[in-house]
Amino acid sequence: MSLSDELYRETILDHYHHPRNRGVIEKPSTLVEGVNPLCGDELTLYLQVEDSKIKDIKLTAKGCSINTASGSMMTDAVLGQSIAEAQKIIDSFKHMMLESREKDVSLPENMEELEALQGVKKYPVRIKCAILPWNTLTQAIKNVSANNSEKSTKVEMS
Amino acid sequence: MSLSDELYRETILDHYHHPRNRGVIEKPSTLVEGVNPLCGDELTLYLQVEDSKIKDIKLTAKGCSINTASGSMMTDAVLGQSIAEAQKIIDSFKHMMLESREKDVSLPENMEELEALQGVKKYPVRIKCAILPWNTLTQAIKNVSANNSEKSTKVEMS
Amino acid sequence: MLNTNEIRKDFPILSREVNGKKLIYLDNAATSQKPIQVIDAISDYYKRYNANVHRGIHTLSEEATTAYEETRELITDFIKADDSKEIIFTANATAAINLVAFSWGKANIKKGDEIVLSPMEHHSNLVPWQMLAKETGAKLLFLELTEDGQIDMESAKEWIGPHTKLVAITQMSNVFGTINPIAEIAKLAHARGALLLVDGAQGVPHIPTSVHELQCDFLAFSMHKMLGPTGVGVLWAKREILEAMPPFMGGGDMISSVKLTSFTANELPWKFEAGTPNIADVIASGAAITYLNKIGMQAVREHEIELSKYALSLFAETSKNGMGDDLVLYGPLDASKRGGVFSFNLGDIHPHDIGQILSDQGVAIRAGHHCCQPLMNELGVPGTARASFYIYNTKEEVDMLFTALKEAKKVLGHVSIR
Amino acid sequence: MLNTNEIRKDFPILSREVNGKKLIYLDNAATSQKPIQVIDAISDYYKRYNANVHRGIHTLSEEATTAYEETRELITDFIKADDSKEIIFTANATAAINLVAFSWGKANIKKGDEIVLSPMEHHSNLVPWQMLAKETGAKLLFLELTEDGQIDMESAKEWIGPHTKLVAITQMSNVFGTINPIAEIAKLAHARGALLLVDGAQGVPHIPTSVHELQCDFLAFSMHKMLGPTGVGVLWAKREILEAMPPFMGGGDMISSVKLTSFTANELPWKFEAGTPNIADVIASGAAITYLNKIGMQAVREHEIELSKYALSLFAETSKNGMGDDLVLYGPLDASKRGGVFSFNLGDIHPHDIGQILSDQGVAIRAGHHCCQPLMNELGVPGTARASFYIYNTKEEVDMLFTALKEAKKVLGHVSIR
Ligand SMILES: Cc1ncc(COP(=O)(O)O)c(C=O)c1O
Ligand SMILES: Cc1ncc(COP(=O)(O)O)c(C=O)c1O
Repeated sequence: MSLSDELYRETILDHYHHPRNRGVIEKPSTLVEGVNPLCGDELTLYLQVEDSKIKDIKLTAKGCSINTASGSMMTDAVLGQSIAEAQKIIDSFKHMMLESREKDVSLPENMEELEALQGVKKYPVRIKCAILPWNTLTQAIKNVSANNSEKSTKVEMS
Repeated sequence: MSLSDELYRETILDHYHHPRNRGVIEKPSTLVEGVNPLCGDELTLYLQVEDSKIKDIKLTAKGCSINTASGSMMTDAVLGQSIAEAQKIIDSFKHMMLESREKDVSLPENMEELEALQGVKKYPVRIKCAILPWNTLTQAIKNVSANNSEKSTKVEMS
Repeated sequence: MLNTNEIRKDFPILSREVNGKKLIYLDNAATSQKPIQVIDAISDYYKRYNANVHRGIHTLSEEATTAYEETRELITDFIKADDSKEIIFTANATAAINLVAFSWGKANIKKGDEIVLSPMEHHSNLVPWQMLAKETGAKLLFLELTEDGQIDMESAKEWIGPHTKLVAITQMSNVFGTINPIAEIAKLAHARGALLLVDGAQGVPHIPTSVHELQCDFLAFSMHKMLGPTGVGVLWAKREILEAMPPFMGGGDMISSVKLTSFTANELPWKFEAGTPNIADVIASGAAITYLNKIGMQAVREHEIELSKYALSLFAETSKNGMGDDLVLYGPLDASKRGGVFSFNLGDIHPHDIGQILSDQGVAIRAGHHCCQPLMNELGVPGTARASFYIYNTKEEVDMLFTALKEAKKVLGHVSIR
Repeated sequence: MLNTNEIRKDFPILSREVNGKKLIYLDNAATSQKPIQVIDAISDYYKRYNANVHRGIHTLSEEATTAYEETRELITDFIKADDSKEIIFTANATAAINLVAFSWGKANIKKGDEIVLSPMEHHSNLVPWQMLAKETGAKLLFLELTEDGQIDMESAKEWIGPHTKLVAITQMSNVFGTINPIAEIAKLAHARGALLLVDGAQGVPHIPTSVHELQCDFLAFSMHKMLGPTGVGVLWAKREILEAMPPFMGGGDMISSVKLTSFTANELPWKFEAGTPNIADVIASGAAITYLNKIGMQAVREHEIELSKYALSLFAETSKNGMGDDLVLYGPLDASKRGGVFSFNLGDIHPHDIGQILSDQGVAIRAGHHCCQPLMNELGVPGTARASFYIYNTKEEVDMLFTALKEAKKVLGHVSIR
């Protein structure tokens, strides 16, 4: 097929069919749920932070291909990074998706894979699908930074 | 001028400039006010009935040309008639203005002058201006028939 | 079947290409396309006799007023109402229902009263009653549904009771396509002294509709779903009910006389039409009604039954279509009990993904909750994909839908278990 | 002056004849005519990308949504607002004001509170407050007017007091043409902790408008008076005020999530846009704004000052025009203090008769109370005749108005004293 090339690139389909870091962490530093009531996307993010480093990250999710692929790529991108570095990646990604009009934005090195998600920008209604995991991660990092022991923070997109 | 021919015929203008039966009756059988709040037309109708005959009828009015002319023609038409005859004239006139689509409607004899008001039918918003005096007269006849001594019945068009 | 070849010529958009493919428009439950007669009615109005209506003395205003009021007559006849004074123009069906909630509702609903709805109601026939219930202390009750998406009439007999003041039900579901037994429900409501509001947003465009046969008290619908322009809704209600209702919005045109601190409302129907109405679109709505009258609503219904039977047969043969058991269709399987609205899911694939891949093939369907979130919860899905038909759709287009679905399955199927 | 020759070519209706005469359209305060760019934007939408907006995945829906939201951006800039989330689309200016009365009003106005208005308010900025006052027990206060139809600012200082919760004033009078000193009134209102609503139905189409300069809290206007189609009103309000306001109408699109018996409202601006919006006309409203931007609102204003000066000079020379003292003009005589709206009476002749005779000569003016009955009472007249200008009107047309008035006087003048 000639179509959906932009949106359903190899990379995205690969992450959709084989999402990375699926599952749960038994005793995470924090756990955050993210939902988008409008389209029904739901995910739970488990974050394990040690010495300000993302030691482990896991996701369980029920959502569309964009949401699933975006979450999967995100876990790949931030696993092993410092909290500060992860926050930088989040910021660049959201900038790429929400602000920048040009094709070429500067993502941190080795993050080029995330560019695959740029195709989503042509479909405004679906940008939120791509963003949800990242907003959920932002909240998780906030929880950890604030030493927030609350285990069930919730992020809602609208 | 080529225009307004239909609406502003000689007859109408004549009645507008020289309204018949203007004035008041000191001790009328009944007195009815008619108003059309939408365009500000206002009139007071005085009716003197003896032996079921319209002995005298007078109008004071503040309104547009159509309203004035229609009222003036009406007084001419019913003065001296029996109540029953007057009611027939009212009915034929309202039928001509509101129902009939054809040009030639059968008005009672000698009432052909009223046909001049048919031009108004081309202007739906102004039909009410022509009808107001007639609705007021209907109410006056009702008052008299019901031996209604109330002197200030009010008719409101909307 | 209708002569779709001829009909399609009247719809300029149908010759458009999307993503290099011919447009196959199957999102009619969201909004219908418009024939050139309707489009031209709008241009013609603006090019020849645009003016504000009512009380205007000049020629353009007379012409605009006459054309505007003519649509009211056309709609009166279209739904077999007795009196054009019973036809109120609003912004859409939603505004029509809100008008009833704000005006009739606040005047008549008290604490402890019950409003009976169904779980298949569109948010527009649900949220206004939630708001009214919250403000007045009334209770909302919900009828039950059968497995195949019909109203369980036993539950109706049970729930419509002595405290019921209003029953508000959709004529046809925008998810299941179910055509509800309105007249039967009307009898239950009236036996309890309750009124019946019918959400005709899906029904009126597709089924010959008579307010007498429905035996309803209120009927609300939207012209944009029946060949008309966006921006026009209709509320019909029985004259004596409308007469007794207080005005809703205040402003120009809805008054008879105004003093500094008080006003007298205008007579029907203008009492409920505040401010400059959507003149051009009301006039063009008349052109839409005329178009539908020319075809005949019975023929429209028959065409959709044909298409529905065909679609149902294809859904039934899913295995032949290579979809295995993945393809789940919601709603009644009997074409005589439903309109041409088909909601379905394809395995674990998110409806948005189905919608997107179909769109890339030129097939426009809707995906999501269809403004029926409570129903989606009941079905246990985040949403559905939905294809919906109208007078210009053909069996070939239904075929294309299934071809596109196969493609979607190929691209997105076989998701690893999560 | 504007290049009216060029501009007129864009307005198909202006080459129309009425009663065998060239149309001279001077009823712009009621509704403006539309340039071909706006008319074409509507046809183009229906011919190419008609679809329901928001949440639609398919291409047409994406295109329609983008175009619909683009108008919001254009309007944001047009009135110098900060944020397109502050722009709410309604059915007309009347609905925009009612939205404030129903939502903000009911949540914030209590018994004993005062709402300050002027006697020159249009019914649409009067009746909603009468209704709110009646429901809540609030009081309406009315500013005083000077002889020439301006707000007496001394009375404003007096009446806007500690109990004032809202001041609602028109930016420009649709009877007198008076442009009110909104920013001054805003300061008085804000000093008392009251909010200011501006009825911009007449102002926004004719005067360069900035919500920051006006210093208002709410601004309502109608696109049909500014080259746009019928069926689109705009409400602007400060974001924090809108955020705090409860939703008005309930239904599709205005929700974020819905359960059977409760809902969560959507974020701004959709929270206040229930049901399918008037998509085509909102998009065409964007074309109207683009047209006005191309000309420039400053140039529009200057053109109208020119025409107004010319009209004022003709009114001043009534004797030359053969009208003696019969011609009575209302409103300010200084063109810098007024827009191009001229209300007048001609002796005892009823305004409807003036309107009719002018119409027969092709001159379209309005006659009646102009939805300002209390003001007519104050003036002691049943109504007035009203001529109002816009970008395509010329001095020659103003001349024609006076020629036609002479004719009216000839036909209907010399009424015997009654
Ligand atoms: C000053 C003023 N306010 C409000 C309105 C109401 O506008 P609309 O009828 O478009 O709601 C008008 C126009 O009729 C007006 O002139
Ligand atoms: C069943 C039903 N009711 C109500 C509506 C609301 O119609 P509108 O959005 O035109 O107000 C719709 C359409 O979206 C519908 O399908």
